Amino acid sequence: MTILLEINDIHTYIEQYHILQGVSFQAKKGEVSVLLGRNGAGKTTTLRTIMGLNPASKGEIIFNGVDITKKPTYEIANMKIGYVPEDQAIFNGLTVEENLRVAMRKEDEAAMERQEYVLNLFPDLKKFWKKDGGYLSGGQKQMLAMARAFVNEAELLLIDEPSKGLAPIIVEKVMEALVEMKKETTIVLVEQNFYMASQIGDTYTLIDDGKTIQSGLMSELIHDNELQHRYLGIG
Amino acid sequence: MELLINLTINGLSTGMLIFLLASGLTLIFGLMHVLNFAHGGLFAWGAYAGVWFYSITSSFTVALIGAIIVGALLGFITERLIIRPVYGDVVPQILITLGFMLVISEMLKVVWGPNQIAATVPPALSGSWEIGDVLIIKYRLFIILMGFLVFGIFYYILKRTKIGLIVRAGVINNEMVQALGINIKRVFLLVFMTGAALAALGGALMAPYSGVIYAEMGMDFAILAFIVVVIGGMGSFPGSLFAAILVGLAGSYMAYYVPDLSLAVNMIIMVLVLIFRPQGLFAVKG
Amino acid sequence: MGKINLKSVYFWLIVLVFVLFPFVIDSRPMTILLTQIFIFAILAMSYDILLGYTGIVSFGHAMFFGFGAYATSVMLKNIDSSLTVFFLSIIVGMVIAGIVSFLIGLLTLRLQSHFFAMFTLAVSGLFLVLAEKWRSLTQGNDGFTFRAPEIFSDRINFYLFVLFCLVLVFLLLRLFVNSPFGKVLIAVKENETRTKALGYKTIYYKVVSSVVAGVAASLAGSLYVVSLRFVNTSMMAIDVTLNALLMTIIGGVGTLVGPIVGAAIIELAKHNLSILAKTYPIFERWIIFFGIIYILAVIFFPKGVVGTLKEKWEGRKMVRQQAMKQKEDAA
Amino acid sequence: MEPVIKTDNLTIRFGGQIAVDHVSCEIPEKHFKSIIGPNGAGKTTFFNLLSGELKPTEGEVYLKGERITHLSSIERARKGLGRSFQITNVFPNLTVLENVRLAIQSREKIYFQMLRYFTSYKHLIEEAEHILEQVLLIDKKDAIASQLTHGEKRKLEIAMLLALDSEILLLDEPTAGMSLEEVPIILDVIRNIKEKGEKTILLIEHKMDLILDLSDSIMVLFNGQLLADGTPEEIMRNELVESAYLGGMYNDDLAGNQ
Repeated sequence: MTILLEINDIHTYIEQYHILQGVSFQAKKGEVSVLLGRNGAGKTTTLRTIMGLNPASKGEIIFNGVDITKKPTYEIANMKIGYVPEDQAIFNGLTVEENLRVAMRKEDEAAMERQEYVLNLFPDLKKFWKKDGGYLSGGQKQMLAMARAFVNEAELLLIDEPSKGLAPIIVEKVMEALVEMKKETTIVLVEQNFYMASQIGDTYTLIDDGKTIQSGLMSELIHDNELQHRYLGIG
Repeated sequence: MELLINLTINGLSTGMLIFLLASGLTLIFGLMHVLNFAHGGLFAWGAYAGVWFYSITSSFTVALIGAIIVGALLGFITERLIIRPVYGDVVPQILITLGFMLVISEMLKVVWGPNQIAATVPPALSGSWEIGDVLIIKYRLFIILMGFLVFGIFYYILKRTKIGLIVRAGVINNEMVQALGINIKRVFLLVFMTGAALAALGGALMAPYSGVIYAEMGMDFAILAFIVVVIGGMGSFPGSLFAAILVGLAGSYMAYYVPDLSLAVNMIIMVLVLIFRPQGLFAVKG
Repeated sequence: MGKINLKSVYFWLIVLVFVLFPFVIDSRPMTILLTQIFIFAILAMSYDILLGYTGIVSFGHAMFFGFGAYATSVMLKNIDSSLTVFFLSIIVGMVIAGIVSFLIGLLTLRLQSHFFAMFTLAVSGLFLVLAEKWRSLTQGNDGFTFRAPEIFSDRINFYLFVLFCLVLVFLLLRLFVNSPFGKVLIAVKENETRTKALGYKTIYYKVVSSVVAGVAASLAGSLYVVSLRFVNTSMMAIDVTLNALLMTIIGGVGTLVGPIVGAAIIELAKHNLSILAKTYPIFERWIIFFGIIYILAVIFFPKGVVGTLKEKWEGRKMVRQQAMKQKEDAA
Repeated sequence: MEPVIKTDNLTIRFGGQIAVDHVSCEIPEKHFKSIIGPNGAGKTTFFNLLSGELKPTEGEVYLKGERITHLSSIERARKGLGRSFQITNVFPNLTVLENVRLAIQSREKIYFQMLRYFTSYKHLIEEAEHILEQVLLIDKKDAIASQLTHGEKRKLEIAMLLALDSEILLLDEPTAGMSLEEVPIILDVIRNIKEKGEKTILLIEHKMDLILDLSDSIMVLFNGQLLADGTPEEIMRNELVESAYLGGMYNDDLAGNQ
């Protein structure tokens, strides 16, 4: 399988803090790569660095054979990379419809079909079509954020903790949607919920203290209790 | 009664001029969190450019368009040279835009001389209508119409168009807008130039209204615009219209009924707003 | 402790040099220029209390300068030109400045820093208009002349008095910024939320800082009009604020010596520009040059002369200390 | 005995989302309680409600029986509630010593002294040095805070909290982002404080193993709700906690798939 995204030894500073100190991994086309690690390990910063929101000071990020390390955020997004941030970043004050329209590059017939398809993944959103995004529940916000990243055709989705703070029944819905999205696109997922991560992840990368500890197949990690215990505090 | 109508028209037309200045200020602040202290300078440049274009072409339309172009160009220069180097750095930003304000105001004197310049109302708009006992000065009515027209156009753009949607989204979370593939810097520049052009248009409309223009007029009006932005709520477009009309009307009535208080009235409104609703009357959700 | 003593020896030596200066070099223009520098040094220092020590930007400094200026000139003209009235007028100016800065501070210092800058600009603009409109008292932009107290007719006496004020203000402000209170001000500038979390009511600190700055600026205004024996509304114009800003930034924010150095640099530059302007009229528009220098300074030279020198010096000290420590470790 | 902190149906909503959902708990004096829960469970928000950074939409906070719900964070700090921040929050351009000294100055209620040199308060400086010794930071006392490593900043943060001498310490992930070597040092510092037995301590921490032997009790937050509250042993045995915190409620399925 071809490698879609390749991250080589990236270092990122936020203000004077050296947050990423050497993160490397690869995401193969069509797979779900999960970034694991405890709080503050640098997973969110890794996604933000890929998006160019906290640019890397060292290392390289190759997407589809193009070096995107130094590119501005909007150009990275326009290379068909969708991003769902940890806090969802819904535009409060804009309706659900408007939240999606900000993301849509075109508004022709094909785009509308695409929108319809994405909305079928998240039927709840249709119910709140004209509602202010700020008044959605946590789960609805999460779905809106995912729909917004997916409303344009995406080659890669970066999704940061979609299950965070959600009730189990909603987590289930989010997972169903992710499984559906996975059929079409490559996903890099940050997830603390190990069950969810293990269910849909193909590969994992373990990050601790801003460094990659290990990468491998998810099926191997599921049986490696020692690793789980040491870095994820579970098992 | 006729007095009241005349005072109202006066107040409304001053209010509209302030609105043209304040709306740009508030849009730029809402989107970029930049408070442009040089905005009044752009207003003065618009006034001078308008008078100059009018003097060489004798066409008021050309004068207004010329002023808008000059304003947009100056806005371009301001954003690139002055705002960008200190983007996101509040204190330097405040300091530097005020410095730029003084530089461009002083440049007016270099280009057009240090003395006041007379400005005339174009013939088509001069004179007045008499309706019963009420005397309506045509030019003032024109300013009011222009003000509402500008408000209408911009309200439509903000609410109904894609670029307006992007600007509104950018006000809420400009990082996410970028992550959705939008070059926010270009949007900034566009908004900045638009705000500058609005200020310049305000200046060009102001010139025939007051009859004379002078380099310091920018600062005088900028102060009113700041008051309006505080009252209306930083970043709110309808808020700036409402507050501008409020300030214009209050000034106009007070100047007639209680002239000694006319100066203080804006102050009093602003202080009341700051005490009871410090985020402004039309606060933008952040 | 030895070091601090050495510092104060230098300080008093410099003061002594300036005290003796007019007696050694008998140059009237020079004395007047130095007097101006001292007055603006007081103004710039007062500004630095806000900008450099508390981290807030005020655009209303001209207003406080103006309060002092008008208090003194109106009282000297309308009561009499005795020394007592002069001192009284200084106090009146300070009290007005104190009250106004207190009210403004209480109203706006809770809000974002943009508000304070904008609000002070608006209020000082309104006071400027008031000064222009209240012609019976101020005679507007035309202004009026008045007699200074008799003793100041000798320029050297006035020079010495201003020098005394400068030294006094410097010492008081130095005490102020180095007091526990002043340390909290710096903490506010550094990280206001954290300061609050330590239990400090930061709003009061900011208000006091703005009152101190306003009062000191008013003193500068009182002295300035006596040096000119004339007052008009230009004393309240935004140019005065720009002047204070420029001096503080060029000299170095966050140090008290910086604004004094800045005042010297700017006043000397202005003096020379006005000579140049006689041959090249473009230099009459000196605001353009100062404005550009000021913008460039904010972007490229934010620490100013004194700040940059201090940084270099401290950097060297650090290197020396490290070298010493390494030697110790080796031994 | 009167609990030192009590919350009663403490609730906060942001828009449509309930971040802290009717949490009622009591913390006895000189008790060491840890708060655990998955990301986004509302732990930091709960702290913010205790320290006064946020005001609840519903419910009350009591400090030693006194209702403090309406008090600002400054007033609560003065009443003895001290907190550390998850994101390091020090005065970056002041020296380490000055950072601590400012905290002591606040505790000593030297608020408005403006006409004496700060150096004349010698005992403040001596005490600051003493505290820096406790957190093993004395070597760096003249360093500028921004030059410290991440771990050293966290130590400074704790030093400032100690300097305030608050009766109640709210520690929000004091080991977050620290290198593995630095974690034990911070834990030693916390253990020292605990062993002195003078303070009530609330600790948010992710690393379960680190808190088990330190805590007198542990409370578990999940989706803003208080899921369980008990001794470490009870919590470890609690199945509800295990499934919610560790496996997203689906551990059985997972086992089945294996």
